[in-house]
Amino acid sequence: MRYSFLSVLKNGFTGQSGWKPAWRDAAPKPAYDVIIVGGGGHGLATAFYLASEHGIRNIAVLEKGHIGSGNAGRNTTIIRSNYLLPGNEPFYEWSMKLWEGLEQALNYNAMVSQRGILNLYHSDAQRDAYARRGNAMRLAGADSELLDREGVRAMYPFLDFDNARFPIQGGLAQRRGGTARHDAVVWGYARAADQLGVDIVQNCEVTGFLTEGDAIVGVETSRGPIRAGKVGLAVAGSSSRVAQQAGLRLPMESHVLQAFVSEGLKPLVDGVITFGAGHFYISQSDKGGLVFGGDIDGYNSYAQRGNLPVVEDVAESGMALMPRIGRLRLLRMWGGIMDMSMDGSPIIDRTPRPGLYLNSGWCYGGFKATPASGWCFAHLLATDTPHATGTAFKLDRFRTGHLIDEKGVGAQPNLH
Amino acid sequence: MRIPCPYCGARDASEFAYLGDATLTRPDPAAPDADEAFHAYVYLRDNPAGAHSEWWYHSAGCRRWVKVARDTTSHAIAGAELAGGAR
Amino acid sequence: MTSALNTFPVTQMPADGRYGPAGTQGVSVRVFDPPALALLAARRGGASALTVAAHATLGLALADTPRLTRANGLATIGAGPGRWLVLAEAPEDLAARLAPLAAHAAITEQTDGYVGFELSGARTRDLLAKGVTVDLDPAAFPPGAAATTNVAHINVTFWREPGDERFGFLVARSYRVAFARFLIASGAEYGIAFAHRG
Amino acid sequence: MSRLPSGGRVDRARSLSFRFDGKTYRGFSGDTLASALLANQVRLVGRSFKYHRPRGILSAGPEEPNALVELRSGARREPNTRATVAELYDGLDAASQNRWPSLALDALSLNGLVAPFLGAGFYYKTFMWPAKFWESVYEPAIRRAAGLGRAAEGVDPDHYDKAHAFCDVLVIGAGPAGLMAALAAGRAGARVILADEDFLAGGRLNSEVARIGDEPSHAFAARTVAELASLPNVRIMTRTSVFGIYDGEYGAVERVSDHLATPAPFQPRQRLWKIAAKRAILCAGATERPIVFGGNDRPGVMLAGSARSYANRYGVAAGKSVAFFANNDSAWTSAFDMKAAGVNVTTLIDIRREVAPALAARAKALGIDVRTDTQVTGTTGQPIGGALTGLAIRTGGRGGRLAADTLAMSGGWSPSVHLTCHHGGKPVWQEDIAAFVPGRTPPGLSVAGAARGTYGLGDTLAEGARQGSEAAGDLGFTATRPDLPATEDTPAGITAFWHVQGSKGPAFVDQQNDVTAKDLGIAYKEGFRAVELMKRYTTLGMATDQGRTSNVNGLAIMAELTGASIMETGTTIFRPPYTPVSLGVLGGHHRGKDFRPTRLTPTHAWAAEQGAVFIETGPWLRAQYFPKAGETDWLTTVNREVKAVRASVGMIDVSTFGKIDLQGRDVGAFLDKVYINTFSTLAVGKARYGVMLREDGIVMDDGTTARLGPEHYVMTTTTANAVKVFQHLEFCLQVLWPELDVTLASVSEQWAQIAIAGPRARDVLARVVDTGVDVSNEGLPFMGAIERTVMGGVKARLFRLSFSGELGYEIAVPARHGEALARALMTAGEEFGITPYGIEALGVMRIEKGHVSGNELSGQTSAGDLGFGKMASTKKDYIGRVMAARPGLKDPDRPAFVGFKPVDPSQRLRAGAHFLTIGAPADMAHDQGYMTSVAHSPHLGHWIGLGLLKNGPARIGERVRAYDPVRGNDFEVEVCSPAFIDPNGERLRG
Ligand SMILES: Cc1cc2nc3c(=O)[nH]c(=O)nc-3n(C[C@H](O)[C@H](O)[C@H](O)COP(=O)(O)OP(=O)(O)OC[C@H]3O[C@@H](n4cnc5c(N)ncnc54)[C@H](O)[C@@H]3O)c2cc1C
Ligand SMILES: NC(=O)c1ccc[n+]([C@@H]2O[C@H](COP(=O)([O-])OP(=O)(O)OC[C@H]3O[C@@H](n4cnc5c(N)ncnc54)[C@H](O)[C@@H]3O)[C@@H](O)[C@H]2O)c1
Ligand SMILES: Cc1cc2nc3c(=O)[nH]c(=O)nc-3n(C[C@H](O)[C@H](O)[C@H](O)COP(=O)(O)O)c2cc1C
Ligand SMILES: [Zn+2]
Repeated sequence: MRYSFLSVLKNGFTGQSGWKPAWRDAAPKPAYDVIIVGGGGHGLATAFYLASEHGIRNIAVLEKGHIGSGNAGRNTTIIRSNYLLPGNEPFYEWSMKLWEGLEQALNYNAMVSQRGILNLYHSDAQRDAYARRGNAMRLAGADSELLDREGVRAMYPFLDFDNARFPIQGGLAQRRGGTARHDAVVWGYARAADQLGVDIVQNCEVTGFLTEGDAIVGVETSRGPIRAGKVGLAVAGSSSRVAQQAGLRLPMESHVLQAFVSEGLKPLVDGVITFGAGHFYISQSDKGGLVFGGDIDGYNSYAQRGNLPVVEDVAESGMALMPRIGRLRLLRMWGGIMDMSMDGSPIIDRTPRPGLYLNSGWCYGGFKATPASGWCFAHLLATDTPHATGTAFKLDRFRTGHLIDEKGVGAQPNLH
Repeated sequence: MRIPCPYCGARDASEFAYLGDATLTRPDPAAPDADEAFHAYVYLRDNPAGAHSEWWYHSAGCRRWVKVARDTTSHAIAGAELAGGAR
Repeated sequence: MTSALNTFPVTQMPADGRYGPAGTQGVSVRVFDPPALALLAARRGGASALTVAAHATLGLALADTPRLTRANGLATIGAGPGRWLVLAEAPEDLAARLAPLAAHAAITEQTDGYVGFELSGARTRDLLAKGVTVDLDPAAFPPGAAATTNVAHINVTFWREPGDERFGFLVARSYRVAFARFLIASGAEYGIAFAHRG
Repeated sequence: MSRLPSGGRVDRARSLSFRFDGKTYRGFSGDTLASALLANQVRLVGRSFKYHRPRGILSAGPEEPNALVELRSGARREPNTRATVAELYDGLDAASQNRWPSLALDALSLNGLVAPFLGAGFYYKTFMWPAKFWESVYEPAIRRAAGLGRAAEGVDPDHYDKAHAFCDVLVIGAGPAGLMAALAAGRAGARVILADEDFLAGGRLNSEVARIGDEPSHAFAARTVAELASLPNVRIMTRTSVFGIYDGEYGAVERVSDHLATPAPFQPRQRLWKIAAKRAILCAGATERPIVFGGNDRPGVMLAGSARSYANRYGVAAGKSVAFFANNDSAWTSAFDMKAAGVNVTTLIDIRREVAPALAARAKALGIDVRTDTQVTGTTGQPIGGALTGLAIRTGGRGGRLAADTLAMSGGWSPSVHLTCHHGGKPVWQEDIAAFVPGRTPPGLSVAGAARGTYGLGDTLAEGARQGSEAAGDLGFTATRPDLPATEDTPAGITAFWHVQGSKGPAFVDQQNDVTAKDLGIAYKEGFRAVELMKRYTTLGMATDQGRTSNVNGLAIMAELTGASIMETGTTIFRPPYTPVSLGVLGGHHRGKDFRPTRLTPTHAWAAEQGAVFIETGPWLRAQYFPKAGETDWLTTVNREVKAVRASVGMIDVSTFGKIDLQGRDVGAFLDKVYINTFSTLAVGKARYGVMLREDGIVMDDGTTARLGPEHYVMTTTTANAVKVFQHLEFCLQVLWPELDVTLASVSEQWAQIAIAGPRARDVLARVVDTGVDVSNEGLPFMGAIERTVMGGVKARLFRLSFSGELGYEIAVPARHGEALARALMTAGEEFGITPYGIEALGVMRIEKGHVSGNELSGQTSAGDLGFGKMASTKKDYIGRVMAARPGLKDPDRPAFVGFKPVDPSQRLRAGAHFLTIGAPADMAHDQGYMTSVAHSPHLGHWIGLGLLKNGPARIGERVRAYDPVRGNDFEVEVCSPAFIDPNGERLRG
């Protein structure tokens, strides 16, 4: 059923009685051409683009819980393409372009909202690093602006310009950055994929792999074995656990990242702001909650919850940056399990097991990648060659030394 | 999270720096397969959901590396010992 | 804002005097330069030999726990396995005095590395609760107990002195003003008196 | 007035004045804002989130979804404050929110008219055409209409604190269960903390009239609190909400002075407690549930137990004529209590066909009209403000009407299981009480009283006492259970019931977020049936009350739709905080300049005297430059400083470098393992520049290390990496090579270190060293390192090193003497015009000299990239060697370190510019590297730069484009050697 002005109007008059399930709650079939494991944004986008761009329709997305129950449903929704390194930047810019056409492509309002992102800098060295990044963005066709202190003040006069421990000197702005409504992205892809015939199978946990020799030919699940021509993993924080079932050890650790939302408020923060002298980033949802986060907790965890030191660190940074939020209240905090790769950049590649493909290593930044990740993973699954913008995301780059280390902290996931 | 430092007693995890998997051993750089072995040592991780042996450095306390047995699903800590034995 | 921190800059030690509401004084702080201070670190495998030698030559009882022990004008504070800070009560050539231990330990001059803070008064523990993540109940942290830890993002080594509510702190010199600010921010509520080398 | 003539725990002798929406009222000490408003017959208090429906006061506690106000004003404005827990103080000023122009007449209440179109999820289906209208038209309108209160207008003026507490037993909640638990553990001698978020301990004992032993419940509470207060091992913390259970600690917020107009001088507003408790007992009570029926959101519709609280605790009648609507016995007791307190209770409507005969008889005796087998199907209200005037009811199939200005409803009670879920525990459905009770609890936590589904008063007291003594007993205390006083039995019969089918008007499930039963129907139809999907699609339970009064009703309604059981349907997750917590308190005093501690160099005061401008470098404040009178821009100053150094002599404090003393037999061998070059062969009295890698082959840090004795080295690290390097070295020693005899000591704080540089540096040095110290070229040759005395007996370490490219020394003295050394050097150098310089000039000179620094040590560069390839020893293993040999790190196409100068010397170079081959398109594929550092070289008279360029060293002399669109620059530069000055080092060795 298409969403249109008319359909909304009609249902208004008929007591909202005409709506149909946004996607079918499919039962698994015995075999598919392609199985995508993981019903987060990436898995669903992959399925959608496999169907819409590559004409493959016999696809299942297997999700152990309900779709969007992983990181897609718990992230701070920031989208941007302000990356630095050549391996990354064109890919994220491609993602940005896909965001820009997403609502029309999906016939779903995912509230992609380009209200801008501003990364603050507090020293000359940081300014130059942002200039380097802003220039790299321009080289990739993205927009970027380097603002001075007054430029920042004009945007956000309520930041602490007068008494800061680390004075704000300026910021790198990407006006096309912003946020998208996280759950709606999941639902929109699911609905659009479903309409192209994709089976979305919830409450179906992959527990092992069907093999023929070295090759992967399907999966064992909590709802029985399912065969497949190809299997693609898009299980984010669970990557190591699932890959381990195929005998693979990944360059990955799972860490917890917390996020926070305040009570609802009248508009205060228009776009996204990131603090450059601590770990803190903030935006305001359309409902009015300030959505913010900071650093990962810094230890391996699958617990989907974090601890107070990071909560305090985030609040300290928030208060240092915008000291008028002291009387606002934190409403809820939660955690997600991050697939922290060893250089902080993702992997979209074949694996040593024929028939098994991997999409992971998104760290705390994969929401913005959702469209392009799905696009590139679909391309790889359909053609067995990497998409042009994702060629650097190789699994063997750690062996060859072609790392994509934006932060320059090396093989230490908790520092990325 | 409070880490039971064998020397200092239980302290908040924020006093420690985390390094991760403590089951890894630095390979012999002279071995013929040193490239492979170092790749595995530096990059590959079991990353288990459950019991995990891991390095924490008590940077704000005794400055000892502490090997902590912790469950990554519950964060429960089963024990901790100092690296390298007593000095 | 009624914060006492507004009364002095982040670049200067607070002036001697009282901070907080009139009429109350819960905590007194005395700031001092350690007369002499060194780090004694046992060499590889030498901890027990060092303990024996320290006892024999200087009468020092080096505890293998974070404790403070005193003998012959010296206090030793366990700072880690095989590591002790040795604090002299009066200025002296500590290096010379510790020299007999050199076979078993690395001795590193630290007299200038730290500034001392002595805290006392009825509300001392209430103040310290605001930064110290260690249980300071006398049952858990009796006189002589010591700890190295972070207080309000500042690394400190501290111990409890005998008698009522008296604690000694060693704070890295570059952090002394920051630590003083923590004390005043946390103690002003109870009234805090501040004095240098009092 | 609706204040009852007597009764309540308010202090009628202390009358307080307060304002709401600009009007002045009076209340009593002990009131909440809500009780005081009710006492003044203010019923319309707020507007709902989506439809801006008029709302009143639903509850008397933290579960309140409707009565949210902006408390205080200006920089102290606190939006979304629940009137039901805001303690009244004299001068309190509150305003309604989410309305315009006024609370009674709100323009956006028109949203209600289009409500049929605004069902759950409507956003997702619309606002897509035309695409660009989203950011410009639709979204701004949605954002303005959404939200609730407004943020404060300025910097929060109050002070906040954080503190740690330790105890044996933490008791959360001071109702009957908590009081008994604390008493049992406290009498046994355990260290007990009893925390309650209320300002009055006692929980429901203050709200319900019951006899405990021979005293009324509230008196029992007061007496027990007094006994607890007298025990030295018990600490009672009222106004303290335990908001979260983390690993090994409980988070709590104490509202130290929120009940005052402003905090007393030096008093914090709130305090964050981090409580490490060996055991905890959760005695958090239970929350009453509304019933879902048409028009159940009118001002005047209230929870029954809350209406009872108003009567008993505050001495306030919730209305003039009060009807009840319930499915359980507790509402009946509430009705009787209220009647006894003097409230006009008219009718008891119960959905049940039969109730306990004793209850019916009691009602009859009190003259209350009883309607069993009856449901409320709709409400009527006043035209303005909407306050309740009457009820539509249905008995069996027959409809009817009743007049009432207040409806006290009860759908049963939900135990406050929140905290038990913070470690992932899932509540379990208990059929007989129609409620979720705690499932697996966090380690060390047990649950007692209503929070566990134990509703009888006697049972509650007993359970609290038992758990208190058990907890103490487990911890080794000898505990006896306190005697249990006799109590009246409280009937708790219930028939599960969620919503009235076929009722008129929107039937609200989540009142704050305006989620109706119909919205749940839409979610069901569209497939959002899993509770978590239902929550996210409808926003049920996502408001400031986190669904305290709505979650169970919501999932029960969904369970009805799907035909699954309530247990199968399950709950959404409770997450911290249990109750919203201010950001101020979580930040404590770490804000403004105290966000992070400031580190001061040993010469800070001296530099300040010299007029230095300081700059934050990590935690340090360092002198950036030293402007002289008349110098108007920093470049003039820096140029002067650089020239002075190169012409004569200058000085700078370099104490911020990390300094590590290494002692032991194996230090040389150890350094060989951590540096790419060799140190074991270094002669005593000499220093060497070293580069260390991470194990992945990338450069970690650089610096000089000197050998002071056969078994004694001192290493310097960069300022930024001091901590990281120390930690790395300890890892190597403790984990990788514990057999090595090496001990480390950080001496960064012990030594003040001042660099002097320039052709006259030796002359200056000669004047501060003590007699007999030979600092001649022979006595202290280039890269020499010796220990001597200066300034008349002050121990010093003298190094002949240079970062600037000039003849240079670094003099380290014990930190206490740092300032004296600075002054002594100034005096000694006066004759040569010694010039203090800051880190800007230092940066200029190192760039002129082509030394790498932080910008080049980016964690992305290999030794080869930075031109250190030849330094790497091939004769030994060292950290990073194997991985540095990977093809990706050996690739000749990697950007490598070179210098740059502008082709047009008037051009200003900028770090961060990218390099492009001339004529190549400006795109990523043609990116050739970037400029890492730039400076204006007074020596050369133009800007110079350092950078990383593909194949750089082979391209010296070539021109490339320096592309810097973010600053509007795009011009040609010439690739050159990074050593702009004295490439052969003659100055150094001079
Ligand atoms: C708190 C937080 C904040 C974040 N903020 C941002 C941000 O602002 N911007 C940004 O770009 N990114 C952000 N991220 C990162 C982003 O959310 C993730 O990188 C991204 O969502 C990961 O891809 P995904 O959506 O496919 O993952 P997920 O949604 O996690 O999808 C993986 C799915 O796999 C399922 N699964 C796992 N194992 C199995 C199995 N064995 N069988 C079947 N199914 C399985 C899981 O249940 C899950 O639904 C944030 C993440 C978190 C946690
Ligand atoms: N008849 C019924 O159906 C019924 C149902 C429920 C309760 N009750 C009655 O309610 C009473 C229950 O006693 P109880 O002791 O279990 O609960 P209580 O409601 O009397 O006390 C709970 C206390 O815990 C505090 N609290 C809750 N969460 C907190 C937190 N996170 N931090 C700090 N404080 C917190 C509350 O402020 C309150 O004072 C009994 O009198 C019982 O008869 C009756
Ligand atoms: C962008 C964003 C906004 C959110 N806004 C709210 C909110 O307004 N109210 C709320 O209760 N939770 C909000 N949440 C948090 C969710 O309730 C939930 O905690 C989160 O998605 C993680 O799921 P979990 O807690 O069920 O594990 C928000 C989450 C995100 C990612
Ligand atoms: Zn320790």
